[in-house]
Amino acid sequence: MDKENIQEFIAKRVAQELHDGDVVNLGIGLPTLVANYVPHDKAVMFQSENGFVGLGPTPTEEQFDPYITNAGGKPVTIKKGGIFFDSATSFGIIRGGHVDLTVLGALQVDAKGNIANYMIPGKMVPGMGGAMDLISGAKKVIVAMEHTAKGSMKILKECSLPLTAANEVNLIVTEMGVIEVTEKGLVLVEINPEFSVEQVQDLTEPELIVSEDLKPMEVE
Amino acid sequence: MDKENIQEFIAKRVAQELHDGDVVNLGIGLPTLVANYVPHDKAVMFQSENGFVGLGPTPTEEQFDPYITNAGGKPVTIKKGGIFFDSATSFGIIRGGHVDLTVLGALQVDAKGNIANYMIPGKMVPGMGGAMDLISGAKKVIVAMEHTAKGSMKILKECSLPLTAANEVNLIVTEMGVIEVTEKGLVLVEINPEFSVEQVQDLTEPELIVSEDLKPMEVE
Amino acid sequence: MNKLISIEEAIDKIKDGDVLMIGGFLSVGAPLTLIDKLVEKGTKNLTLICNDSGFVDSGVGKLVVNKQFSKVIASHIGTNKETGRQMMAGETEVILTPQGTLAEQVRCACYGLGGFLTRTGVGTAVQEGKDVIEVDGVKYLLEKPLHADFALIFAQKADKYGNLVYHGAAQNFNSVMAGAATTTIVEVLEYSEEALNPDVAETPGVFVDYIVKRGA
Amino acid sequence: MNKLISIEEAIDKIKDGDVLMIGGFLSVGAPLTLIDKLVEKGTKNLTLICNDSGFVDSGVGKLVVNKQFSKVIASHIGTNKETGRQMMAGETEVILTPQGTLAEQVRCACYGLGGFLTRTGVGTAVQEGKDVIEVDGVKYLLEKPLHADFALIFAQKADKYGNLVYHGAAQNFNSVMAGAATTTIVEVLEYSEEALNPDVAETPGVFVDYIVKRGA
Repeated sequence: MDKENIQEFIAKRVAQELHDGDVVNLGIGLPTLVANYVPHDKAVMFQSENGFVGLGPTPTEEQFDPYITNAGGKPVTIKKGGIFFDSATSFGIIRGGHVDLTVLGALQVDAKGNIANYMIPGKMVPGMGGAMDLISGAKKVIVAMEHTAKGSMKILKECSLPLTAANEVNLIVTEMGVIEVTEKGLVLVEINPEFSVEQVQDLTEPELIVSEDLKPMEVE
Repeated sequence: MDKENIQEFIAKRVAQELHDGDVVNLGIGLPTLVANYVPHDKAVMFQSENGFVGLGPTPTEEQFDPYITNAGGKPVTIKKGGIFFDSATSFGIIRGGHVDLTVLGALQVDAKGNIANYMIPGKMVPGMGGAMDLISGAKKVIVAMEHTAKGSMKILKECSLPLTAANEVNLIVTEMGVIEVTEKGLVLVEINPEFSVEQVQDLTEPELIVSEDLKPMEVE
Repeated sequence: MNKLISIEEAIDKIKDGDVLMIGGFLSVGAPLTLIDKLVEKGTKNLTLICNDSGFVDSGVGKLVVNKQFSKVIASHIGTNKETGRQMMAGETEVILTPQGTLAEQVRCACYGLGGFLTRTGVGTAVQEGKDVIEVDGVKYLLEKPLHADFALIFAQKADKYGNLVYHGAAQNFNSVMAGAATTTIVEVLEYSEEALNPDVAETPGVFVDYIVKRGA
Repeated sequence: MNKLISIEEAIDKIKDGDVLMIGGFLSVGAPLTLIDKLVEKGTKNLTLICNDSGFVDSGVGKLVVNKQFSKVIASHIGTNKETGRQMMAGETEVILTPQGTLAEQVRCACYGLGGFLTRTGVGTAVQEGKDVIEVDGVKYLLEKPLHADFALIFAQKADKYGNLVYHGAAQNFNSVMAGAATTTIVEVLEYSEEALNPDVAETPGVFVDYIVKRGA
């Protein structure tokens, strides 16, 4: 799979985690793609941390409104049933557990469910934006990312970069498999049939617990 | 003066404390009367703790709306420029110092600016409603009350009833005079010409400091 | 996701012993039909979180008279003599809370906050049993969130997504309680299949689980 | 009480060393005319409290490029490389704050609260130097209010009383900052001598000191 196919594959698999009625926040980058694969029988509302629920697709020229943008500042639309609100309410929704699911990328995740995705000291310090709030507040946190970064491992025994949040990640979805974060450690619950368990383990620092019920990772 | 005249006299004197542009909250009872004597050259907005700014007079039959009531549950109107909001915002306005002046009655006030006006243990326990917030939050707190209750003193060395707030009262206006609460104690700054300083002192437990600039208490 | 249910379905969800937030201010803006149905049903041993305890013949006061609460958390109970009687007689536990503190405690539950610091109540009986925290030389009480099983609220209008708008002083605690309990049920005067204007809607539908129509 | 003033009068109120809250999210809903005038005036040594530091050529980013801030408090500075450069070079102090914490800190200043407890940031660098308070077995950070001399905000429309309404995602931090500073100045697209509908107006005029018209 090339990079584009990998991202599509991951996004499609994450989309299977959506339930009817869910309120979902998608981080920038790969997670954004998840919106393209919402199952047709499921009504999902996307939350945008800059202040609304009901995030819709890019506007046509006619629909364009300079004051309707996503958290990346890009023009979007608002769906029927959506609502605008201020930043305090937006993070009340996020922190109060009213977001069912957040999907984010990561620089590193570890066996304890820690996640680092907001800075590389001395190199890149963009700030955490709403990521810390989302990870601490959402009912379920999914990390969606490529399994490695140019060959180096991203799923570690312990994150070395500054944490965005401690012990909050629930699920890790990569092109190699689906990993649940449990109190006992990382459990490989699905595997991409293109890879063997050994291959996944070789690119994952902590020891994986292989689920007794290990399934193939399938997307349509 | 009979009771009605006393109340009118006190309310008129309190109204002199209003400034153009002030946001004011009036407690129930005597303080409510202050609204009748707002100087014509001063634009004052009244805040109602049940959720609006712009409290207006009792509605005519045509104006009546069951959902526009004051904090006592009585039908009122909203003036032009008024706005409705929720209880959290209402108390944000109160606690955040956005109310310039609150006028309340009291069971007791003391030399330290303590006030008791929400319960008599074992007898009357209505609850504090918004009074604690108003007294702690408003920029200026005026106690407007009759100087005594059936002959017994209400301005005391130390309140004996449970406090509504500690050290928050700025000014006491009664039918006998106007008393400022200062760090040195209670300063009599105005006196009703019908009384002598001795008469006021006799009905006031803590020793009054008589202002060098003592003025007659006058209303139109 | 159909949020519109009948009053009966709504009230059947509430069990003996549940904690209820109920909107309204001296019965103005209270969910009157839900309250009447709850009186009829007779669910017992409830805890009430409300601005006040209404009047003996209106609003939550009817539930007080019907002895359905074992505990009442309110800022004011003076308009309903039965609440005071039950408190004095030791029949009902009553916790009196400053109105602004009550509003923020409810909001904290909705917003996932662990509490807040307020000057209100410092040096009074409200301080008893609470942590006093000094910030920049000023003393504050640490007040904690109030959680509940149900928020029963009232709004002027809901769309089918649960977005709400309010009218007049009927908003009071209603929009603060929306989303603050495990389950939020709103009673509305008007229900619309059409979505409300997203600039004008006040309470996000994500805070609202069920909608019932007044009198339905 | 005339709240409508000129952009020049507004900007002349701001002095070197003042602390400014500025609304907007990646320049969307920022008070652009006020910002441009402030760049022109060149007021120095300011502190910025804002969601982000905009872009080098738009919003508060222009003030960053013009080196008018000695301190920046924001949740995100990644869209303006100059902010990062100034931080790395030690020219500007930058405090990165989670977005939700920033919003609540601003609200606390407006609402007269001494702080709040949040789970956000527990176990991260954000925790450093802060009190960790445990409530019912959960750890929270105690976050304190952010105070400012001026809040420069943007709204769709103001009436002469200062009541405001917003449109779309331009609301963001604007309505939170209204009333949170000693002086609040709002830039609006539309100004009305007629009062707004009291059910529809979003920000109470009591939070707004001055109004300026965009481009005026």
